[in-house]
Formats: sequence, structure tokens, C-alpha cells
Amino acid sequence: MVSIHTDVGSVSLASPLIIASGTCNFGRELSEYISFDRIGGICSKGLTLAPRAGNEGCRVAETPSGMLNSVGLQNPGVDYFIANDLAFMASLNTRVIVNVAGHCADDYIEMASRLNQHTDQIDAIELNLSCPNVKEGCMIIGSSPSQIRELVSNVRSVTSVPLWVKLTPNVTSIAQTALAAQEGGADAVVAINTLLGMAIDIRTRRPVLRNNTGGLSGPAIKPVALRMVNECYRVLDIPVIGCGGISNETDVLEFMIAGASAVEIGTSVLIHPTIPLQIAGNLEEYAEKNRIELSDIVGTLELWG
Amino acid sequence: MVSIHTDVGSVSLASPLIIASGTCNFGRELSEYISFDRIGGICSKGLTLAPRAGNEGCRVAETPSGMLNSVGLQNPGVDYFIANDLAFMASLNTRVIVNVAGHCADDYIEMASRLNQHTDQIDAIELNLSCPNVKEGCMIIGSSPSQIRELVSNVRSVTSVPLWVKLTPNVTSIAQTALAAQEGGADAVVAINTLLGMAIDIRTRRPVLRNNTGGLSGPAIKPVALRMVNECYRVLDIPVIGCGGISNETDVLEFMIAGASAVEIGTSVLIHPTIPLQIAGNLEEYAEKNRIELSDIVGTLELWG
Amino acid sequence: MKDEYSARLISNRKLNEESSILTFFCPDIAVAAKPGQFVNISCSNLLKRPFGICSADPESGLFSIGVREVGEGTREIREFLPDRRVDVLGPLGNTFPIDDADRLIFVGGGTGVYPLFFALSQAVKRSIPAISVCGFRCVGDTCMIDEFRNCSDRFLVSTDNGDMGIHGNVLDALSGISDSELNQSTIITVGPEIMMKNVAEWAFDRGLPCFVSLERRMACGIGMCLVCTCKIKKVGSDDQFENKRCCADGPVFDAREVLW
Amino acid sequence: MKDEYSARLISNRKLNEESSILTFFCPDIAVAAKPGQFVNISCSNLLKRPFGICSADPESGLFSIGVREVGEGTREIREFLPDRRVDVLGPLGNTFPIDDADRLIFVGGGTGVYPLFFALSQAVKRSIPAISVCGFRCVGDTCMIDEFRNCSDRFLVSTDNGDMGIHGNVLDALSGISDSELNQSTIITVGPEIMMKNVAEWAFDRGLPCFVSLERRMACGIGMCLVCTCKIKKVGSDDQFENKRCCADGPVFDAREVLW
Ligand SMILES: Cc1cc2nc3c(=O)[nH]c(=O)nc-3n(C[C@H](O)[C@H](O)[C@H](O)COP(=O)(O)OP(=O)(O)OC[C@H]3O[C@@H](n4cnc5c(N)ncnc54)[C@H](O)[C@@H]3O)c2cc1C
Ligand SMILES: Cc1cc2nc3c(=O)[nH]c(=O)nc-3n(C[C@H](O)[C@H](O)[C@H](O)COP(=O)(O)OP(=O)(O)OC[C@H]3O[C@@H](n4cnc5c(N)ncnc54)[C@H](O)[C@@H]3O)c2cc1C
Ligand SMILES: Cc1cc2nc3c(=O)[nH]c(=O)nc-3n(C[C@H](O)[C@H](O)[C@H](O)COP(=O)(O)O)c2cc1C
Ligand SMILES: Cc1cc2nc3c(=O)[nH]c(=O)nc-3n(C[C@H](O)[C@H](O)[C@H](O)COP(=O)(O)O)c2cc1C
Ligand code: FES
Ligand code: FES
Repeated sequence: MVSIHTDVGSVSLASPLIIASGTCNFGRELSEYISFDRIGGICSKGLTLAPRAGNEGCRVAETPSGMLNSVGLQNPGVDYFIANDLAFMASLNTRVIVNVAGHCADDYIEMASRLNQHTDQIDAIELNLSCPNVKEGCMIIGSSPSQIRELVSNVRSVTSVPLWVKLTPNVTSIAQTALAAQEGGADAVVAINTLLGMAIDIRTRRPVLRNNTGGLSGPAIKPVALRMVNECYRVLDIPVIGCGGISNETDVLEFMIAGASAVEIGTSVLIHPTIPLQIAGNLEEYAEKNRIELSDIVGTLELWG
Repeated sequence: MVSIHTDVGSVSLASPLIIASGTCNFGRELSEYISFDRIGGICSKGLTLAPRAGNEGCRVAETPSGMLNSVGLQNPGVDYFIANDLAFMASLNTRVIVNVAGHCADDYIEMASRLNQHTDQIDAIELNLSCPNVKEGCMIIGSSPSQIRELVSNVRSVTSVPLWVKLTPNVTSIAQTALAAQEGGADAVVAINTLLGMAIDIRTRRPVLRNNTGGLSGPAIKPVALRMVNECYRVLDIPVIGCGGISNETDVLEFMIAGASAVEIGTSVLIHPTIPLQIAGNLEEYAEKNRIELSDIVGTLELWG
Repeated sequence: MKDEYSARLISNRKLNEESSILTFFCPDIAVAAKPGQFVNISCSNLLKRPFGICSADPESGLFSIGVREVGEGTREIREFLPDRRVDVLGPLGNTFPIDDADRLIFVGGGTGVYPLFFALSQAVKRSIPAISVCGFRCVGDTCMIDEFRNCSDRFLVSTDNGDMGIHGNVLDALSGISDSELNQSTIITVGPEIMMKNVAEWAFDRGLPCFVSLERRMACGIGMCLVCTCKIKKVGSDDQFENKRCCADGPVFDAREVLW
Repeated sequence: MKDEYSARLISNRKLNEESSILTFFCPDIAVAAKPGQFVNISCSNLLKRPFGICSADPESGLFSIGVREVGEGTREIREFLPDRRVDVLGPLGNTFPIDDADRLIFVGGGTGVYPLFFALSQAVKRSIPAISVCGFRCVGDTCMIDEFRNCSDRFLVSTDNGDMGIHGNVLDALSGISDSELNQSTIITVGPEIMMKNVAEWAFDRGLPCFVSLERRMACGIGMCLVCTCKIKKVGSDDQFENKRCCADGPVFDAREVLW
């Protein structure tokens, strides 16, 4: 029988479609638009140790086939999340991925330890080493293979929950950062987070975003994401989760062929909250029509010699 | 009086609009659509020491608000160019920028020496350290600050022509590669060349491009280019030339405000060969209306504190 | 479950050089819509565009929005032809607290008049006395004048250049309202931020409750992405503010809670 | 100077489920166009779409193209409404060497019939005898049948499933042409690459000159970007090939020079 079920290492998903971090908060609003039984998983908004108010002023700018955001990790902090949001996410009948971001390595370790008290409600922890919108930590660690390796292995030692490492595309070689994550003990890598970009208002001669720069997401970045997913897939033994500009079932198939065991969908969910279900339906149709298990196409890309 | 004249170091331009390398070949075809007197300059197709046939098979894929190309530096070689194309370019009544790309450092030095025999016809040499479509050289040198520094200073020693260094965006820190170019003796940097990307055909499960990957250009990359131009501007003393996704006068103004002394227009010229003239007209109107010298807005971006 | 609707455009009527009223057929939205809420409308650009709901009729299944052209998206939307199907999310956001009011004063500027007109219609239905004050730049800029005049117990209009109604802004117009008319009134104001701020201060000085509808650049419009934040007073605090979502916690806020 | 034209769409006529003929008013193009040339047409996507010119009339200023729906761009173009203004570059590329021919045999498949029809019309004007052979998948796929029949001295049609004309492909149809008819003929073929290749071999075996029109993914369409290359025999060489631009050096090539 055909199916759209996939696995990311030990985590089995109803479909390859995961809602990306920061694009559904903690799932409450989205749950008013879709049911989650055919959704592979849902990532929490990026959490920090202490609550964060996020960045001031304008946080969004539209760009050709894309958007820049500079939310800056507004979130209630990991403890509040555990007390108030985790149970709701766990009730959604899908895999729960908790996305965490730190100012420094210790933050990640501390958050992972606290989350480790709730392994029954958490299917994976996603280490966000790639948020471009906070001045400290995160992307700086995320562009250094040695820091990634050390961080991941330290976090690994405090939790039994599968660890996914979310990589930044703003590096010379994502294969190297991905390998470092694997060496540190990651169970999977997620590629990619947003590309660092800027928008300018010519009337005020100021950046549109109060944070000056922001993260570029949406269809515009898909070709870069697809290339990076394939680069990761070719060097890694652990699964790759694709992300970046996915907005329909063809995009999902492209990422899976390039090597993604599953995909995360961000901007497209923001714009069309029901799209994950539509895509799930279309993927089922595709699997049916082509009489395949969707997971069989992972990494089937045949490069030209 | 208002004007749209600009300078890039010692090179004075009728307008900030330069036709980017690889998007007008050697200007013959474009000269049937526009006259060049209000165009700042024209960059030759990327030249190599020996002629190159370029890549096999499909070389272009459309992407959301962008395109991938993998031409792979098809060109007749620098000597043929000097004998057959340079005079034509020099006759166009605009600045002539010769774009060169090498397999290794020596290639660049050799080409620069040969071009140095024609200083009367060449206003600048653009060192393409960023072509993503050839397997050897180029982008590898272009992602290493130390190799850039050495290469530029070696080329500097064999030619008196202004040297522009065209940077790749596929690096962790473009500020560092830009600084290296300046330290090597570059007269200006050009930011950015294309982002490395991939497109996949789900029916064949093959990359659309026979070269597997290609360079992403067009409006999709504008936010990344704008951010990088500003990063370069903030660390450099030499001028920055902006490039990436420019398709109208607002885009030009954004790049100039971000710090570009001039801009290069690529994909947009491909699609609308008359667009440089339209933009020139609109910039004149803007300068008129705002009673400014266009060059006065270079780097006027006020970042948020 | 909520859904993303494919609404059919029924009519697209030009009000003046810059503005148009678009009426859509979409029973789900027409039935659920309440004054103060907005819809998020697809165009060719990636992000949807938010517009306050100007009218909604559960019987006919129609709702309308007023659109002023300020950029690419609104230019395209004003050119939509009848019968076109448009993706719409809505109704979104919270509502004006009309039903609790004894008397209402609506103060609108610019595109603020559209959502206010929906509120006014509701007040009329509920037989709540209502005064309306609308400010425009000039006579060529006015819209919905007749509608407001017909529905309001009293209607004042001001123009910046004086070529229609009171010469000045809405505050100048408000000064023409007597204390007895103000008594027990709730102020609801929608328009440019500086106008709302001034009206809020004016209301504060007179001890009148005042509600405003904020505008922020939005992406999702439904509370998921946190790009549309406004600084709002923390519950139980006088000087501490927190980031609230304009789309989901607003767009209507008690003016006293807003950090302008 | 050449220019990018804003052509007005005059009519958009459906030929079958997948294909339509679009007629534009654009005197500059209508006057200059020659058979074999193409135009590059704007749609919402970034890159223009190339289409062979199907007819051009200098008097009326009209030219037409046939469009088969295969993806996003062609879907949108088939929905263009009359009166719409469309950005067009053209006429582009080289031409079929019709005027030098004593007799012509046109062999078309799929969308190849459109540019061939322009060539046929020209042959008629020049009073050059012309046989036309068109191949389709099935009867529902056919287009321009009547036009070809009316203008050709002889017209043969084949369908893959045999539900119209000769059961088989264009080669099967070609076998019905007598040697005397072939004598002195120049073959011009446009269609799927495999078909053109087979026709070229067929012509080669009979010592007949054969010209083909190649299709490549294009960006500029005017020779600047080098993305549309074809492998073409180097002048003066028998086994060395070089990259030529389909858009500017072609799309028409002598079949003997093409590396398939
Ligand atoms: C809750 C709410 C209700 C609104 N009600 C109305 C209404 O009833 N009538 C009306 O004409 N307009 C209304 N607006 C403003 C309207 O949404 C903007 O004018 C519109 O989004 C501009 O789009 P554009 O593409 O033409 O402009 P562009 O400037 O090209 O748009 C660029 C981006 O900025 C955003 N943007 C630009 N201006 C605004 C703005 N003022 N507010 C929010 N986002 C903006 C756009 O949505 C887009 O994402 C409302 C806005 C909000 C937030
Ligand atoms: C010289 C020339 C003449 C042509 N004449 C005709 C004609 O008369 N009638 C007709 O229906 N079609 C013709 N075609 C093919 C037509 O250009 C494509 O079908 C069309 O570009 C597909 O666009 P799309 O957006 O629908 O397809 P998509 O597959 O969505 O397009 C993706 C990209 O691939 C390109 N592409 C896809 N298929 C082709 C193709 N077969 N050839 C070239 N580029 C392609 C598109 O232009 C676009 O850049 C011609 C092509 C060329 C090169
Ligand atoms: C508004 C917004 C907020 C985001 N917040 C987070 C976050 O908190 N943590 C994180 O790892 N990624 C965050 N991202 C990145 C997305 O999860 C995703 O990696 C990126 O947007 C690319 O995918 P897309 O093109 O499908 O949106 C955010 C993206 C957007 C648009
Ligand atoms: C078809 C094509 C060919 C190109 N060839 C070259 C080249 O030979 N040398 C070079 O330095 N850049 C080359 N580029 C890069 C452009 O000059 C430019 O840097 C890039 O496309 C970004 O600008 P744009 O978005 O305006 O196109 C090429 C780009 C395209 C689209
Ligand atoms: S627009 Fe997404 S939270 Fe308000
Ligand atoms: S499409 Fe640009 S050279 Fe042919």
C-alpha cells in the first residue's frame, strides 16, 4: 500500500509536513484552521531561557516572492512554555518539536535539561543555531563548525530526546556545519533557516525593519535551500529535514528527492493556514498515482555526471 | 544643477547604471536596443585565458522572482576578445569594464597583463572571484580572504587599470572578503554575484541544470544583496558597486542609500533590454524633483540604533 | 473549523481618485463579521493585505471593504473585476465595544471611515445614539459622506484645506460638540495614528472612554507570526508594557492602554 | 533601434483543449516578421515565453501565435483577455530559407505547426509548390488542419492512434509522397526534437536539404545571455561542434549541422 508516512530517525511522522518554528506560535491559532492528524509535526516558536519581548518597531517587510522578518524571538520563556503551552501542543495529535535558541552554549544546555523532564510530551528538540534576528549567540555559534560540535555534544549529554540542529544558510559551507552537528551527536539537521537580508525605505533612508536586517523566507529562497539540503544529504549519515520556500506538493517532492526525509513549511503556512492539509492531500494523490511509499523517494536525486 | 553622474573612485560614470557581466555578452545585441550615453558602463561577459565552450545541456531554470543560470563562462578567450570585441565595446560611448575569471591565480595575472596593453580602451578590470558555475578556481579563491588579498595584490602589480573585485555572496562574512580585496589594492568591490542554487525536475529526478547547480539572480536576491552592500560599505574605504535583483529606479536608490556608488543590472536587462534607459530617465526625474546630485545619497542610510 | 475562503467579487465601485468600495459574496464572512474586524485579502504579491470590514449582511451573504490605493497591492486590488474569486481570511481580530455603550461618537480619518461605518450601522440597529465626525484632506478625498450623514444622529465633516465642512482637523470638529452631547459617550476612533492619539488625549481630558483601531504591517493576520506587535499596557500595571498582536489581540484597543 | 513593444491583444481563440491562437496588434512586429522567427512574450513570471510567429500581416499590423498549455506561463497566456497590453520582444531569430527553394515540404508536429503555417503562407505568396505533413497524437489534438489543407498543394495528416488521417507518425505519412514529388524539394520541419531528428535522417537518406527549428529554454531571447545553446557543427569542420545560440544564431538550423 502507498503512504505518505515518513521517519526522521527514530521519530515517525504521519506525513513529511512539519510546521516550521515561528510560523504557528504554539499551534493554537492554526488548530482553528486545520486538524493535525495528517501533519508530520509542529515546531514551537523559538524559546529562550528567559522570556523575550522581541525586537521593537516594524518587524516585517515584503520582498519579491519573499518576506523579511525580524521578530527577534519574542517568546514567554521555556518555563512558561512548559507550564502553559506544551500540553496544548502535545494534545494536537502530531509530533511535537520544541525549538530553542540561546545567547550562549549554557542556555541551550539548561533549556534542554528542563525540557528533558517532559520527554513524554516532546518528540524532538530543535536547536536553533541560526536565528539572524538576535544580536547575541545563535547565528554566531551556528557559523562555527567547532562551536556547533561542542554545543551539540554538550546538549546531547543532558537529554535523551532526539536532537535536531537547525542550520543557517549564511555560511560558506553548510556541509561543514552539518557535519559538525552530526559529529556532536545530532539526530537530524534542519536546512535552512532564513537568509540575512535588508529592505530600505528610500523616503526615510532607513531600513524598513527597526532591527535593520531580517531573515528572508518564502519561495524566493527555495533554490538556495534545495541546493543546501542536497549538500547536507551528500555528506551526512543522519537524516536531513528540508526547509525554505516550500509552498506546494511539487516543492515537497523536490526537497525529498534532494535528500530531505521530511520538510518544514513556514511562510506558506503564514499566508495560507490550510495549505499543509491541501499539500498532504496532494501528496497522497501523488503516492497513489505513482504507487510509491513517499519515503522511498528520499535522496533519489541523480546528479549529472 | 541636478545630475545622475557618479564616480567609482577615479572612474567617472554618466549614470550609476552599469550593465552586469554575462547579461549583455559584449554589448552588440544590446546596442541595437539602446544607446549608451546615459549608461554608466558595460561589463564584458566573463573572460578566461583560453576560450571556453561553457557547460553542456540545460543552462537556465526559472525560479520564483529569479532565475538560475549555469552558463559556465562560455567565452572566446581574452585574446580573441581583445582582437574582436574590445574595440566595439570601446565605441559604445560608455565605460568599458572587462570581467575576467581564472582557474587559478596565474590566469588572472596573465589576463590582466594582456589587457594592460589596451588601457586606452579599458576603464576597469573586474576580477570575477565569484562565478559559481565552473568547477575550478573562481569561487574557491573568492571565499578565502587570504587568497583574495594575495591575488588582488599580484594582479595590481601588473596593471595600472582600476581593479574592481566582484564578490560572491556564498560566504559567511562578505565584510571579510571585501576587506581582503581592499587590502590587496582593489579600487572597488562589486557585491554581489549570484547565490548558489538548485532546481529539480521531479519527473526525471534530476537537477534541471545539466551542471546540477547554478547561480540565482533576479529580484529574489535583492534583500540579500542590499544587506551585503551595506555590510561592505560600512567596513570599506574604497567604493562599493551594488548588484543583485535591481529592476527599477527605487531599487537603484535603495542600493545607493545602502552605500553603492554605482550599480550593476543583470537579469533585468536580460528580460527588458530597454530598462537601463527607462531607469536612467526615472533617476533623472527623481534627482530633478528632489533637487539633488544622485551621488550625494551614497551611503546615507541611517541605521536604527 | 475556520477556513480560507474563495470570495466572489460582486462589485467594485470607485469613490474617488484613490479609493474604491469592493463588495464580495462570502456568506461565512458576512454572517460572522462584527464591527472592528478586518479581512486579509490575497493579491499577486506574497502577503495578503488587511482591510477593515465596512459592511456585512448575513442575509445576502455580502460584505464590503473600502480600499485606498497606496502601493502595489492596493493598486491591483482596485483593478479586480467583478466575478473574480479572491482568497480571503476573515473575519479577523477583535471588535469595537459598541453594545455596552450608552452613546457613541465615531471619529474617523482617511481609510478609518470604512470600519467605522460598519460600527455606525450596528449602532443604528441597536438604536444607540451616535455622532460621527470625519476628517479628510480635501473635498476630492472625501468618501462615504452621504452614508455617514444618513445614519448618524449628527454628522460633522472637516477638511484640512476647508473646502468642505469645518476648516481644520477632527479635533476642530469635535470642539463643536456640546458637553451634554459628550456626556456618557464612548469615543471610537480610526484613522492616522497621530489623529487617534490626539483624539484619545482629548477624550482622556474629558474622562470619556476611547477605543482605537491600530494598523501594523502584518503577515499571517491570525496571530501566528508575531510581526504585527503593538506596545500595550500589561494587565494590572500602570507603566509596564508588553507586545500584543495587532491582528489577534487587536486591532481594537482601549486608548488608555496604548503606548503610542 | 529595436524596441520592446507593448502589443495589444486583439483576439484569443481556443483551438482545442490545450491550444489557442492569440492575435496581437503591433505594426512594428507585423511588418518585420519573417517565417521561422519568434516573439518573446511577457507573463507574470519573471522570464518571457518564446513562441513561433504563426502569421503576420504588415497591412493590418496584426501578428499571431499559437500557444499550447504546458505549464504556468502558457496557462496564464491562454487566459489573456482581448485589449490587454502585453510586452513583446520580436521578431527574433533567423528565418526559414524558403525563397531559395524550388519546392517545399513542411513537416510539423505538435506546436511546430504554428511557425510552419507562416512559412506555408509565404510559400503560397511566392508561388512555390508546397506539400504539408502534420502529425498529431489524436484528433482532439489537431489544430490548423483546415488552414494547412487550404494552402498546401497536397496535405497529409497523421495521428498516433489513427483516429484521423494516416495511422502512425509523420514518417509514415512521408512515405506516401512519391519520388517525383520529392525531387528538388527542401524539407522544413518543426516539432518534437525526436521527430525532427528522424525527419532529418529521412531527408538525408534521400539527399534532400532539411532545415529544423530548435527549441531551448531561453532567458533574453536576443543573444545576450548564452543560456540557450545548441551544438552546431563548426564552419569548415566535419566533426567539431560549437555552442550556438538558439535564439540569435537560430532557431533555424541546417539539419546536417545539428548535433542531436
Ligand atoms: C487592521 C487593518 C485594517 C486596515 N483597513 C484598511 C481599510 O479599511 N482600507 C484601506 O484602504 N486600508 C486599510 N488598511 C491599510 C492597508 O492594509 C494597506 O494600505 C495595504 O496593506 C497597503 O498595501 P500595498 O501593497 O498597496 O502597499 P505597499 O506599501 O506596496 O505594501 C508593502 C507591504 O506593507 C504593508 N502595508 C503598507 N501599508 C500598510 C498599512 N497602512 N497598514 C498595514 N500594512 C501596510 C502591505 O500590506 C505590504 O505587506 C488596514 C490595515 C490594517 C492593519
Ligand atoms: C523558438 C521557440 C519557439 C516556440 N514556439 C512555440 C509555439 O509556437 N507554440 C507553443 O505553444 N510553444 C512554443 N514554444 C515552446 C514554449 O516557449 C514553451 O511551451 C513555454 O515557454 C512554456 O512555458 P510555461 O511557463 O507554460 O512552462 P513551464 O514549464 O512552467 O516553464 C518553465 C520555464 O521553462 C521554459 N520552457 C518550458 N518548456 C519549454 C520549451 N518547450 N521550449 C522552451 N522553453 C521552455 C519556460 O519558458 C520557462 O522559462 C517555443 C519555444 C521556442 C524556444
Ligand atoms: C515570522 C517568522 C518567524 C520565525 N521564527 C523562527 C524561530 O523562532 N525559530 C526558528 O528556528 N526559525 C524561525 N523562523 C524560520 C522558519 O522556521 C523557516 O526556517 C524559514 O522561514 C524558512 O522557511 P519558509 O521559507 O518555509 O518560511 C521564522 C520565520 C518566520 C517567517
Ligand atoms: C546568464 C547570466 C550570466 C552571467 N555571467 C556572469 C559572468 O560571466 N561574470 C560575472 O561576473 N557575473 C556573471 N553573472 C552574474 C551577474 O553579473 C550578476 O552579478 C548577477 O546576475 C546578479 O545581478 P542581477 O540579479 O541583476 O542579475 C551572470 C548572470 C547571469 C544571469
Ligand atoms: S500578522 Fe501574524 S501575528 Fe499578527
Ligand atoms: S536566450 Fe539569451 S542568448 Fe539565447
